[in-house]
Amino acid sequence: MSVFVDRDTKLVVQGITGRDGSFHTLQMIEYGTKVVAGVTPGKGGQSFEKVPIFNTVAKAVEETGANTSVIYVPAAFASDAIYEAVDAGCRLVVCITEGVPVNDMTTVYSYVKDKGAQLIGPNCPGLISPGQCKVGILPAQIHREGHVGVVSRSGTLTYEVVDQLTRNGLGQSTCIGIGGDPIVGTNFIDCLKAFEADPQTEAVILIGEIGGEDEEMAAEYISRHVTVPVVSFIAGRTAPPGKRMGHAGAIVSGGKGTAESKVAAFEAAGVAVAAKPSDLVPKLAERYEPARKALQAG
Amino acid sequence: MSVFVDRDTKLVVQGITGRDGSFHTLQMIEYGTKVVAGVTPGKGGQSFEKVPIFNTVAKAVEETGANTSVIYVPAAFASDAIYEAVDAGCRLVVCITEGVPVNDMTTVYSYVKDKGAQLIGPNCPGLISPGQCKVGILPAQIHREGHVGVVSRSGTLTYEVVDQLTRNGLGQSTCIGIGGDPIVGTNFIDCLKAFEADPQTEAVILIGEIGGEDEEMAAEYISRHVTVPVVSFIAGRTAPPGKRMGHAGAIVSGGKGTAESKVAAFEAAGVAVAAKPSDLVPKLAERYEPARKALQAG
Amino acid sequence: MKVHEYQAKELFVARGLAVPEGEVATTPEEAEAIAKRIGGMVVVKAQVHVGGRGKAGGVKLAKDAGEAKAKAAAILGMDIKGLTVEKVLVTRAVDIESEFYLGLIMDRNTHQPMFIASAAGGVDIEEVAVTAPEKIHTLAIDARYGARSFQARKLAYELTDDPAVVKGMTKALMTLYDVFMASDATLIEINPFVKTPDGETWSVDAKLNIDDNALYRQPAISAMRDLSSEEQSEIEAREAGLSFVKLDGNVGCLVNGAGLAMATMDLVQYYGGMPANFLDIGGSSNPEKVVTAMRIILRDPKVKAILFNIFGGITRCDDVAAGLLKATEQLEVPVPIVVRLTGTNEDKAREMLVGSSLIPAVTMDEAVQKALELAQGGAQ
Amino acid sequence: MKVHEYQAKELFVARGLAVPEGEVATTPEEAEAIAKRIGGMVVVKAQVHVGGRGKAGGVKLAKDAGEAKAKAAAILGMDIKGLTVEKVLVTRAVDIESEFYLGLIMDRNTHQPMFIASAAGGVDIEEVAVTAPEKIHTLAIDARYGARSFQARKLAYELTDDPAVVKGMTKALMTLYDVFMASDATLIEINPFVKTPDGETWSVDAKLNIDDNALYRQPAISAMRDLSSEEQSEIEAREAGLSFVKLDGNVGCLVNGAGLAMATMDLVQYYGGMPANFLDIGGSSNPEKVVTAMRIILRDPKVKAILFNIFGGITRCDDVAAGLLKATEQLEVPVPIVVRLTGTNEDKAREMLVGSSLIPAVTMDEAVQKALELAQGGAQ
Repeated sequence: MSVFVDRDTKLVVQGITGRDGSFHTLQMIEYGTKVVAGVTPGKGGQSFEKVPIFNTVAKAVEETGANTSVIYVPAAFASDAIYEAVDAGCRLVVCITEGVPVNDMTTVYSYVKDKGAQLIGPNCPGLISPGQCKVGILPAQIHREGHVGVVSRSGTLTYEVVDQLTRNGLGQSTCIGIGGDPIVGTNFIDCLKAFEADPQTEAVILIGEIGGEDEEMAAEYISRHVTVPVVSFIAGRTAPPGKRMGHAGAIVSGGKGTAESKVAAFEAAGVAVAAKPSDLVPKLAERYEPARKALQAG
Repeated sequence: MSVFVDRDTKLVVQGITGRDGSFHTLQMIEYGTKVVAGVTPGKGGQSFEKVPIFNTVAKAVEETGANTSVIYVPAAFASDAIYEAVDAGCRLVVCITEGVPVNDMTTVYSYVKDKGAQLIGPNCPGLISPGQCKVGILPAQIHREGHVGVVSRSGTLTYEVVDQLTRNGLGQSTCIGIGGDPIVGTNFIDCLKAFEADPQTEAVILIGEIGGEDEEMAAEYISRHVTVPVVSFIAGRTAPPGKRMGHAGAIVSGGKGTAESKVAAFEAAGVAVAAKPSDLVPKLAERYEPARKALQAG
Repeated sequence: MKVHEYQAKELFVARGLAVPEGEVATTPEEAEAIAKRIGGMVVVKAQVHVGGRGKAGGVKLAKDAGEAKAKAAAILGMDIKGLTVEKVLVTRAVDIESEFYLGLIMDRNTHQPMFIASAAGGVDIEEVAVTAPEKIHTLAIDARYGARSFQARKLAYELTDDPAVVKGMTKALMTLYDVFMASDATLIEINPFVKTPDGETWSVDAKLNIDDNALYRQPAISAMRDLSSEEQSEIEAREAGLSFVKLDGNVGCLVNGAGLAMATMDLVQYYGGMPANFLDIGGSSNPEKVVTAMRIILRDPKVKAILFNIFGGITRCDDVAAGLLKATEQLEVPVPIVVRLTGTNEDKAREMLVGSSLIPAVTMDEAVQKALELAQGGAQ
Repeated sequence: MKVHEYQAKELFVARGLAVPEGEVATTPEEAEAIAKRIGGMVVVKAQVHVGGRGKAGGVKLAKDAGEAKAKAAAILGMDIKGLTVEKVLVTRAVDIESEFYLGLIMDRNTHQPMFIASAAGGVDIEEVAVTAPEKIHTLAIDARYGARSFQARKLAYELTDDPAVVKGMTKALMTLYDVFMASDATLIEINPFVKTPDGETWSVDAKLNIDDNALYRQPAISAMRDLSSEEQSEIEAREAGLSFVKLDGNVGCLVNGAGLAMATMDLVQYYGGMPANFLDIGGSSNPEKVVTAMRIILRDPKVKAILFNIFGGITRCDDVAAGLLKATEQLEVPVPIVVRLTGTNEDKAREMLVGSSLIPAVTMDEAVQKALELAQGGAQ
């Protein structure tokens, strides 16, 4: 199994001829992702590494049966690209682009929901179901197929954690970077729901950060609906209020979004919270037998 | 039975203290309609003919349990009034106001649909289920309780037809003026569906006019789903193309919306089309036994 | 309300959509000066609110300023379908390789604005719609989200594969949408939208109709109204709050309600006559409106009889009767008037009219037949 | 980006929302002239991008022009939380009977703009939210439909029963929404929104924060940026495309990725140290960025050690190493640098750094602990 992407994912790359788009298309193809089409307006009829290019996503979907889109276009065009992918019938849209105005995302969010599609991102590294499919920009080599689901608001911090899992012999079912913006298409709860329903996923690592209340809501959800063990880490415990920490969403303001609040919510929900990234695997080992064994073996 | 309005209708009047609103509120109360609340911002706490006035529809619904709203506010405020009524939980909203910009109605239409409410109008005379409830501005005295459903895009032409029905001893289940604007909340098909499902309604008179394709779509619908006899009249057979005939919707343009097309569609669907208003009852008599008997008796 | 080509183009330019440079002239000398400023070949185009001005000789090419002056002199003052040309647009001529139609209407079926586009531009699009409907491409826009670039681009790719044309067309379509929404339009068109042999794209002609109901919040657009381009009687009717359309017959019709007014017109023709007009006096029973309506109808010398058809629902019949009596006092009425008043307070109204010269009727059919008889009598 | 009070008020006025008349002054003389023009009592308000300027003495009442000059002289040049006051707004003083808070934010939970309003205005609204949450009224707006008058009115009636106040407040709320959407704001506030003893309503103070990601399409707003109101190093970082926040410690941090950068800061404190900054060099591995980042960090004299923590996913470790070597060549680096490079091409990077003065570390924990040791060593 795995969640959101797997061997049946047929991917169209929006912005395939751009600098990032072309680089990561190669990486994804190399990993085994079925990249069936690319879109760059004006370059329809050409191809990139044997992947046919179309002028519109609609045409790409029509001709290739693509069911998932990944977006590498500049920020000013990203919301339009999401609309286009959803309109063309993509069920899953992964928007890597960072710097999308949040104002654009309010209506995009409604549109995606209206049409029953799923958006991951924007400003996210994408997701990977190791051994099956990678969509986005995550470094494939640190991942290994297995049973731990990983979901995170950040990029490199997630790689750090995944790297530790893999080095300890703990593979992943799916790793999802949901993005660091205030409005993202998929939140922690969406991912937790999917992980809980996925037979492959036996434990979940959730990496949150300051800002918003997504972690608090996730904690509430976990206490009611999640049976697999969940271990978490919250970045930004020492960030001063009122200062935005890089991610557009990572800011403590109006007394909301503090790390304390998130840690407290998780602990109340029975979720172990690691004090530092390197504590995550040991914390996981306390509640997930394969992790305990792996640590002992390591 | 009857459709859309009946003895359980609890009405809130938006614009109750205006010239039209106050006049018609009295008329509706006199007819027996349960007018439970009025709304005029700034006059909350006052009352009009024992009907309590509120500042907002939300408050009116909360305090009185109103389930239906009728709108008599000026055109510039009408779309806001529709939003407010729907937002407050009214399931049926009847907008009498004429002159509402069509641009406003596109999003209003989506909003009403999103919320699962029903809008009748704008620019309509309202509706009446004789003997039970009147909402709008229709002249009550010409109506009589009975079994013919009437649906129409116009006002006085409908009164003309209803008058003939009543004079011939044929009462009505519900008479609905859907309004003469290009975008209205309820179309012929919505009404036909309701009439077909209503045990009280045994026959339907449909009064269309030039412009749009609502009649053509109704004809298609009738041929598939309507079992009660339907008789129709189309106004504007002799109107020149490109000229708007009063109603914002009554215009033949782009080769569409002609009377010929509508008449042909109805005839193809087995709907009798009267050549003139005074032929409607005789046409009805050809397919509806009570009408035949009434004509003979008359 | 209709907006002139040159005014619509100003709205395009304000949103960054380039149109061939041009200016409006009201005299041949002005046209000459504009043509000189532009340089090279120009087109002189009558600014009137009627279709088919090209066929009527209202659009002419001029190879230089002198010729522009001459053509402007020929076009200014010209009568096109009853309207006098008061203004011409003098604009740079562009070479045409291919012509497209781009438009946007308020679509009743989808309840949304809808793009209409075709690679068969430059000709009567309504004709194309009938003869070659497959050449018409449509795309409804969900106004909650607005038109999105990808939609305009998708539509453009249905008309052409040329990326440069797609780019220009996408911009033009997005501009059409913006102008349409911002000006409360019911119709907006660029026809033709042109590709030149050099691969440039230009919006060569423009048409824009505004929703009359929205004019109250469109002061800038309202100020564009050109009264010289409208029928005098229709202007007067609009100002009085009456819905009026002039027709060619001899039976003046005065009815309350648009549906009933159309049905009355239809009935006149059903019985072999011809209505002189469509006139809806609306729901109000203000006697002044009746007087104005009568005045407008009587201005048409062809009118041989007047037919009043009033169903008193909200409109009270006695009010209408009062207006009618007032009108016959104030105005000289040289033709017979047939009056059918039914509904609220009809008895009272009938009493009021006793002793007047007005001819009563009970049913619509009776009223129409009487009016026709009298009109034919008067025509003898 | 933050917009000054006087600039936000200009945006209100452009949309027809009246604010007490006022103008900006940069000298006491200008302030005097403005006060004279206004007449009567005025308020002199420091225009700086920090909260609590009132408590800091940056807002003063003046009974006439002479006093306005004196107060302006006192406020101009004043240091408020590290920022020098360069401008004051001189504005007509209004009598206050009651004060409201009106605001609009982009709400993450509803994914929509959300009104926040309270009858407890004029004070710290965040304080009210904690101590008396029942006094905070919120209303999320579905941006597809926009804010509707009835919503603003409904919200206003939750705060007051006075129809005149409701009317003014409805207008103010609608204006907030319009400005918010038109300027791509993340926060907009009127606090206090005031009712005078005469029953008038006035927007007395204004706050507006803009989404940095949308500035590319907000030329007019971008032009409002006041560089004098910002930290020099943060300006430089922004121009180089770096995310940088100055903090108070002595360990300079240079990390790729915001989450990892926060986690690194947290780890420094976990081990008992204090970071000098938050700095995310982003996904690109452009060596120039590394040089700029180093330069910014080194400008802070408190920095006693620098900690590089790079997880090479897309960022290639060898690229970062190249930038790092270049930076150490170009800049004088008086403090030790601990480098932890892991992920893509980490072996290659490690080879490149052999022989340099850089101190390598394998794990985050090791890197942080080494940096702390060195920083404490340097502090001795």
